[in-house]
Amino acid sequence: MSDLFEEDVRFEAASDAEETGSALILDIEGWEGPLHLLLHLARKNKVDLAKISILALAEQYLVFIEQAREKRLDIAAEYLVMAAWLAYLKSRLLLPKPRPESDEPEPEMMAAALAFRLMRLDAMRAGGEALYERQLLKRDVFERGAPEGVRSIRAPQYEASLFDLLKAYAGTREKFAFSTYEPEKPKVYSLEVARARLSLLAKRLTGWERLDSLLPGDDELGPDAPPPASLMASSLLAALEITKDGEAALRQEAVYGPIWMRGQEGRS
Amino acid sequence: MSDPIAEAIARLRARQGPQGDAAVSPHAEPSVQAVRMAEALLFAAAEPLDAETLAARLPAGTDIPATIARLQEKYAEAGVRISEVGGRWRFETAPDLAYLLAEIREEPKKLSQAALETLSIIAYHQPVTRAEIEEIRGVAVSKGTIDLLFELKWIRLRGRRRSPGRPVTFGTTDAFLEYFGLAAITDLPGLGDLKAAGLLSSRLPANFDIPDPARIGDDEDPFDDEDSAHFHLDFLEGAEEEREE
Amino acid sequence: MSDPIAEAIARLRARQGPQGDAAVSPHAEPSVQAVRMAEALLFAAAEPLDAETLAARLPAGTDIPATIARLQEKYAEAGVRISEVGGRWRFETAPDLAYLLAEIREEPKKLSQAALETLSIIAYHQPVTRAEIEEIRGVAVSKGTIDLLFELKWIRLRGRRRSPGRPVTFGTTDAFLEYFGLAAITDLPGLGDLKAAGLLSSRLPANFDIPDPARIGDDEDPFDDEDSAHFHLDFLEGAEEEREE
Repeated sequence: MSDLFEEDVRFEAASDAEETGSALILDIEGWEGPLHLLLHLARKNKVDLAKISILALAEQYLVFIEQAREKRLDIAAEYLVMAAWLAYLKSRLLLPKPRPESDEPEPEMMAAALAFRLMRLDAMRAGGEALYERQLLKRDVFERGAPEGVRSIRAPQYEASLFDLLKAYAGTREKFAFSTYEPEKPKVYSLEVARARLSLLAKRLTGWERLDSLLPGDDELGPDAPPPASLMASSLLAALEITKDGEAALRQEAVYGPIWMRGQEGRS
Repeated sequence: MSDPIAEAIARLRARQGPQGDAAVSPHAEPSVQAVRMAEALLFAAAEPLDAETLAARLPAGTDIPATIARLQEKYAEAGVRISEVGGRWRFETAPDLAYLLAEIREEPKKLSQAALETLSIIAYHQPVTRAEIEEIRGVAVSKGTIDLLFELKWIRLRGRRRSPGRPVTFGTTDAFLEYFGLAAITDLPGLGDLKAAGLLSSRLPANFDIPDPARIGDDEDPFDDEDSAHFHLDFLEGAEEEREE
Repeated sequence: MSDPIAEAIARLRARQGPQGDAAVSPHAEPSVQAVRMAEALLFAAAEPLDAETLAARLPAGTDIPATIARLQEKYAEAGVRISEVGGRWRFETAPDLAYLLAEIREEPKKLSQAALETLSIIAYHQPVTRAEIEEIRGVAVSKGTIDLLFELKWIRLRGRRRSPGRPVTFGTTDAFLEYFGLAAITDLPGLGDLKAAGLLSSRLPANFDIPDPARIGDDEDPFDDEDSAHFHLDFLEGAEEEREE
């Protein structure tokens, strides 16, 4: 077949993996996105995120992605976008100071913004963890086991939140939407049916007959009759097939002219 | 309910207990910590606790009756007290304060699924007629459901549809907005929001839509307040008829 | 775990309250009976009680904060204590005795990293839109995450941002405060520090006027500012269309 090339690639990849089996194992799925991967890399450096060198971080990220690509790991597009952006940022940062006139923001600014985003994500993570350090209900502190039922005077009388309401609405509408939505099946005269029918007809044909006069009529097809175009197309294809198999003969005298069919046995 | 004399005797007995048994029992006076522990256990327990249960949790060798007696003493003048029921102990409200609780014991009720569905359809599709609600839900709307929503003051009559039979239309009230924490009816999440929140499948048919609750029904004659009062009666009659159709 | 300094300050504040207000407020020192009544109510309560509820049940003119402060003092060393959650008060067991209650102790289901981050972002940045959560995390929020937080009743829909597209906003609930033992949302750990560091803006600070890598759709050159603005509009229009479908 023609996909030899692809097989080749797979083969190479397999042998690569064998040879470099002990190499760094890359688990790109371990991070939720490029920002999480960057944060992980920054963390590994054990430096203050506020003072981190974005240049060094960009370098590490690019190396990581490069390694991952060599291993032909599936890398989500967003990781590659970040890689492209970091490569660009890196080149901008490395340019000599007096830069050409440009509308683009200063690379230091872009680096600072990235550092800010990392710090913010890190802070949110820490915030989440700090919540679980608190005295949690039913883990560290417990309410009265047998309360006598006193409630706030403003406590809602019904346990119904906006979320419950939306869930009820979405559920109702969805149930209805799916139960009534049935894509209409295209009505097609199948090739198999046409062929079986024509090959039967061909045996009985004694002379040339116009193909369109041999098409099934409404009485034969019932109320769900496929459109005439489909009848014609399938019948013509079926006629060609049975002709090829020697069951019938076809002829057309002019372009767009009528097509004639005759059974082979009917030839004298 | 409570018998002050029996209580006093119990308290006395509890207090005397350790003294009386002093020769037999090696128990020391209960420690402050043991008393705190018993207090927390009795508080958090869903049912009265017996001496064995307490003994199993408190430091080994703790004198349980003495510990209970300590607690009873501590709470003698408080708003709650430790009472004994069938040889087990529990916290309960001081009997003279029972009246405080009398009127306010109320379990939050769960709104029925039918009521939630009906209410949500009214919120999104208002102004909406009863027949339309039934069409969307695929089942009849019971009078009880509509009545409950009226009683909760979450829905109101908005007007009459300009269509044959001039059916009344429903809408939500300010109380509805307040209860569900919405600043305005237009704050109800739209189709995109519901999909984003995972409430609606993202593979809905293309013609699926959600009405904009902010739209003003221009095919209805709104009630003013006075009409509203008049029509309430009409509505009830009308609704009956509609159902019987 | 517990912050004794914050606690001490809270207690002090509660205690100082009535004194500081003495000139203004006609409230007398809470009577012994009022304190007993508050004690009974809080003990019997099925949920944390607010000042309004207590005021409605206690003798007219009772100084509620002073009453609570009295009770907090009384229970300072006990096996149970009074804590403030979401601006309301409840009795709960002393945290050092949690081990005793091991049997009824629920090991909190560990939230996934994604859910924990999302919860934290909603708590610190509320009201916050989905797009803002995604910007902070650098990845799309999966449906299951928001749904889970809703099911836990820790987040709620707050309303819609008054901005183009009117995206819905999320915030935390009272149940969130009660579960994590927060007196108010302003008691979130480190809130002040994060604020001071400027980390609580969901958008980048104004001086970071830069293209945002997370916003770039395909492999294309970074936007300059103008493109960025266009893209933003495109995005919003897209969102509009989706909603109207």
